[in-house]
Amino acid sequence: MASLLQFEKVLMKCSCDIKSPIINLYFCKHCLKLRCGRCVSHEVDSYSCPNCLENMPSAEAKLKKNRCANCLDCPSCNHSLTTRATSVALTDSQSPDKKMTKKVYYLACGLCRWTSRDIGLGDKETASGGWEEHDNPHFERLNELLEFYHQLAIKEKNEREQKKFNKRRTYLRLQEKYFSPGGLATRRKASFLNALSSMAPKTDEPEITPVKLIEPKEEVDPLPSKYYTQPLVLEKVTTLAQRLNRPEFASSQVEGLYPRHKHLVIKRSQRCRECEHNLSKPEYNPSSIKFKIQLVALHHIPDVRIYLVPKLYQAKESIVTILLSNPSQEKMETELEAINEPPSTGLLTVPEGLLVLAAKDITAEFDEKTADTSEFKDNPEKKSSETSQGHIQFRSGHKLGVLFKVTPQTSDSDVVVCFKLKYKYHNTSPSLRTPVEDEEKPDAVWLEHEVEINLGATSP
Amino acid sequence: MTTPSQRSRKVSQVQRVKISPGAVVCVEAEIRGDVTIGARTVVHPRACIIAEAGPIVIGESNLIEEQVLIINKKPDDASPSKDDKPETLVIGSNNVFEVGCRCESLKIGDHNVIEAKAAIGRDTELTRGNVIGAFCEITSHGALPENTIIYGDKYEQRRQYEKPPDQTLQLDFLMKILPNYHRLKKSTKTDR
Amino acid sequence: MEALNVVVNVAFVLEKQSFINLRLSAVPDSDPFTMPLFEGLSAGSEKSAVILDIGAAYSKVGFAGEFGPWAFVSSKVKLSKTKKEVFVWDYSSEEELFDILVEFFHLLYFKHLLVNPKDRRVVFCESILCPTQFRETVAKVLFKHYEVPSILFAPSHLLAMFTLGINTGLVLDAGFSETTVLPIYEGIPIIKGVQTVTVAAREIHRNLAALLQDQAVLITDGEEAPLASKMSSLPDTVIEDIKVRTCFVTNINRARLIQQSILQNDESKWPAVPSSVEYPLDGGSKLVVTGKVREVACEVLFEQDMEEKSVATTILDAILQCPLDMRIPLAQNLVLMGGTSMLPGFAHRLVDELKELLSKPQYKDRLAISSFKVHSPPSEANYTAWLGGSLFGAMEILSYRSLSREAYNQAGKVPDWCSLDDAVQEAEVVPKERSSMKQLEALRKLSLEKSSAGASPTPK
Amino acid sequence: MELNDTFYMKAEFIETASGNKVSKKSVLCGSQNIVLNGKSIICNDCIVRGDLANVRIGRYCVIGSRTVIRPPFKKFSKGVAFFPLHIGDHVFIDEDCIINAAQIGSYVHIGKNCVIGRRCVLKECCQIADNVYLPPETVVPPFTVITGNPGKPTGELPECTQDLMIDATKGFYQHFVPVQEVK
Repeated sequence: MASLLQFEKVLMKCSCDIKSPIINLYFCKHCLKLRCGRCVSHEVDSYSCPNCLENMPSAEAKLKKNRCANCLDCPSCNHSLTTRATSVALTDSQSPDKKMTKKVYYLACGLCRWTSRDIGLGDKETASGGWEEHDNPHFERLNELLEFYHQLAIKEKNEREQKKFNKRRTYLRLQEKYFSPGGLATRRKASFLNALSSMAPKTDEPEITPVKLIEPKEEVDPLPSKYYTQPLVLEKVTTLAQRLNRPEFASSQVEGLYPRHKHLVIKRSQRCRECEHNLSKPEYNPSSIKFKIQLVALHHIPDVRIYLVPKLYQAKESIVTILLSNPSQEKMETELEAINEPPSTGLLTVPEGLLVLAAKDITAEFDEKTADTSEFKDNPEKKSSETSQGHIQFRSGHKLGVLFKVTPQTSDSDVVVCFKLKYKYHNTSPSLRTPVEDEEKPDAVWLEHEVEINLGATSP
Repeated sequence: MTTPSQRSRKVSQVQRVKISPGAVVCVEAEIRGDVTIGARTVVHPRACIIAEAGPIVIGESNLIEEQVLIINKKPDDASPSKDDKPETLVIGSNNVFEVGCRCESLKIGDHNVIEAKAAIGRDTELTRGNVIGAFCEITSHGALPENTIIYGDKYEQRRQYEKPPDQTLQLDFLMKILPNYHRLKKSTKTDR
Repeated sequence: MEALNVVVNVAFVLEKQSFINLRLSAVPDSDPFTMPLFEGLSAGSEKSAVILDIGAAYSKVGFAGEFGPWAFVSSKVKLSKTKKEVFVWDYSSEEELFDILVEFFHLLYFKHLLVNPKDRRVVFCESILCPTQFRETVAKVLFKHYEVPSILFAPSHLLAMFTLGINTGLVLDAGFSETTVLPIYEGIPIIKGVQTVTVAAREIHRNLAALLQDQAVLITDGEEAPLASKMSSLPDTVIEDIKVRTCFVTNINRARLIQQSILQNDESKWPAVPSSVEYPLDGGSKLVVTGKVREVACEVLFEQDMEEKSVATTILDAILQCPLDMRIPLAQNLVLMGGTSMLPGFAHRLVDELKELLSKPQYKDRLAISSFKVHSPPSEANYTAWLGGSLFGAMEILSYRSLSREAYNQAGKVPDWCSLDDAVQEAEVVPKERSSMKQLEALRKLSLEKSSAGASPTPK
Repeated sequence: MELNDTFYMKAEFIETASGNKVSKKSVLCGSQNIVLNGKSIICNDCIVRGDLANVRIGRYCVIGSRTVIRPPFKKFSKGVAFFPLHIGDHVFIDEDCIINAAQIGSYVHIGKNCVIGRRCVLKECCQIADNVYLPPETVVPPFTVITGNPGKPTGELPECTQDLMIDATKGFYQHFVPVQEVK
């Protein structure tokens, strides 16, 4: 929906000097600074399957290789597979006349219409399937290697422990290392002896079982003659994407494609890098759109939107209406200050003096009336709007339309204007602050952010 | 039910819609020209069947959903010679035309599925068990091999091992409920 | 006895790598001084390391101790700033690379690996000719932005040896942008022997695109026309798909006949042409990929360029650079890796080419080799290096070999095994190797220049 | 950007007591089975198939021109059924879409010319870009952006999506103003 409201037109500068739309910013209540996705640290909060929306604990997620235990993906097009039930006629071997039907299940893809029957996988009797899993074709060999390196590592670790122990007392080892006359050769011999030493009774080092060597081959299989003689059926050859889906079982033929369990997704929480407080922490439930902690900027700092832009002409002053809205339930004092330097491409004059935004009335959200400006005309804010007379276009609830004078100084690029948005921020949730902070910080502080507005191209 | 051979003997000027008994055609469907609709075929409201350049013959047990356009269209470069001998658009049986698809193909076999917003060109022939995925526009000339599936914006193709399942149950259901909500076009008496 | 020997040798690989302070041990023996005791002890319960192999075209990511990568993804990322998708290696400045890597690693960690970067060590598989700027930026992003505890920069050729349990071999890596050969003897890379040609997948793609543009026929709505008259170029993804699904490396006899046929402009000499394929581009047009194109597209690998270099000559040239007594063991231990080496018929053709080259004057008298033997690693060739990283990363000694964040923050840069300013490293490097390191540095520059001379500036 | 006014011919729309605005040019089949919870807008030439099964559309929804809302069909081993289709509150469906979903949560934005396949489930706060085909039985988790054909998750929505959708759909309703036909 960001596209409908065109948030990318108004950018705000965060603490790492990157400009982002307000919807992508967080406001750290503790540091009182704006943070963007780059200046927060992201953390994995919870795992879930994007298809069945079931949670999975992190240990289990790792065990299952980040994949859902139940949902499967189509090996052909990666869409989620669905289990289809069908009944097959069974002929009883004892009484062939008696017909029986049995309910069986198979997997089918709603996009490319792949089915588990295509690759000759037998139908299952239960809906949950229990579809065969494949082990890496080199499973045993790889385990051997892993075991072997494990032993070597243990050995080296022990040696290091030993050395460290020695070093603490004397620097003998260093001497040995740097000043041994044989250098390389001696060391090699030493390690050779070391490895053999497992046979010597004096050593307490664990025995290393050697990994068996698989001899390299002199004869390499030639290309099968079918490549030269047989016609190629394109639909039967797998695409690279299909192969890379399961790199360990890369099959060049579609018959060799097997379904794969659905990859999990995560919910992330965001943390302020400076004060390490959470800026956003989602609820555990994968379907929930609620947050335990949510310090998005939109809820805390005044929102700036373009309301009305007339046709802009180069070097001609135009009046642009900008909408400021107050997200908080207390009235908010704001002040604007134009920044007429690059990347700004237009001369900007902003309303001077204090602009007071009325408090956001959440009950008004349910009010049937579309606009109730009259109600706020009588507000004390009226006084302040008088001070900046002529700059206020209208007032509607917590929103305030102000007039900017813009003189575009470009004809070939978009007109961009920059200003500083200053506002008095009230910390509305004192519980967040420690007593110490309470003493140090007043209830309300003036904050400022740089804002950049893209008003679009000039007319010729 | 009229067969293509009978059809060609007819004079094309006589424009009338023939609906076989057992077909369910909603009044809100737009049907123009010489169109024959076979038994057990269901035509949803707001479907469009237009026999402009020649007759259209639709077989049995087809499902034609709303916003579908089946058109026997004059080729853009229609030469006078073609007008002399109007070609018939023939659709077999058990085909599914999903919402918003467009079919100009002159020959559709049986058990094909044309998914939502897909389009088939005049010179493309669907044989049997073809599935044209949503948004796919097929205009290549000639027949698609049986059980060919085309899907996605890259027009990926694959060959299925069996034809897509029949929609018999859905047709039964629709034939039962559509008359409750819609006025239907009357079937023509088969007096031949 | 043979088996035992291997143990000794492999044990020695480990020793030697730390000894010459190759990148497998970015922080060398200085560790025992700084490393607290508990770190070594807790290694067993430590979370398995993340293994990253960022290729020019595809990246392989997963965890230590796993037998295959968990994700095999295109090395590109959509930048949030420009909304454009860019290849990781397509950068023009360090700042740009930093931004690309921040977003790319975010994708890898939070979409594919689903773990917190802070929690896990990293094994980064890199080409031996990886530009220093790239490695420095990777370290900066991982340490500064993602705060990983440690990184081990591991040369991919050496890692391939780990998958086989051998320590002498000639490793050929045919990837996307270049083919690199590195002889490794008794665990020591013979830097002098590094050979590289910028002939790999990208060159095949270029050749295939040119062949198709030149010869292919496009059938649009029933009408045939030369492709060139309809489209100025085919998308890269289509070219790649055509290569993967239809092309193959023909055998040497047919290749010779084809060469003659082209040279003498005599069609009749061409061997029986394989079948052609109609490749659908969309719903309306099909591209006819002729048997000739299918067969000759990959020939660029074995055609000698201006400097009489091809994929095959790199192997022989590499061997030539090595001392006499190493040559036979190297030739008897060929290891082929990289996606390009998975082309059907590649290995067979390579060995035939090597045998034929042996009879050529420039090698005949200088190489006393009569046969070659090829290893088959327990993996598909496109993730062999990653698998080596996984096996290495699973060892408890990973922490000793890795560059820790503290060390990085102190030094402010990655200690290069080529830079000799570090006192400890200086003491450890065998003087003899120094000249070869300079050579490597020169080679790196050369390879950079070469690849930048190509169309796309992706130096890997 | 604050939304601009969208004008409609007063004669072309019916406004119900609960504030729904339904175009007379749209086709609501089986209207007794269609529930609009209020302040929803159904534009010209929409087709809502209440004859097949119940359709429930929440508050502040917008159904763009020529969009088809069609309860999904499901085959069982014994018999068949069309499933009811539920659409939450503050859902914006752009023009020329075909909605075959089983459920669309609140605060969902579906772009122009999309096909949402049979029995898809769109959770709250997700977005479908323009020209997307979502294959049958796809589940779209919250805060996901789907693009392409076939639709794949390619992005994430900000945490404040709920606020934005409320803002946008309410804004749209407020700015959806009638004009009298000029005679």
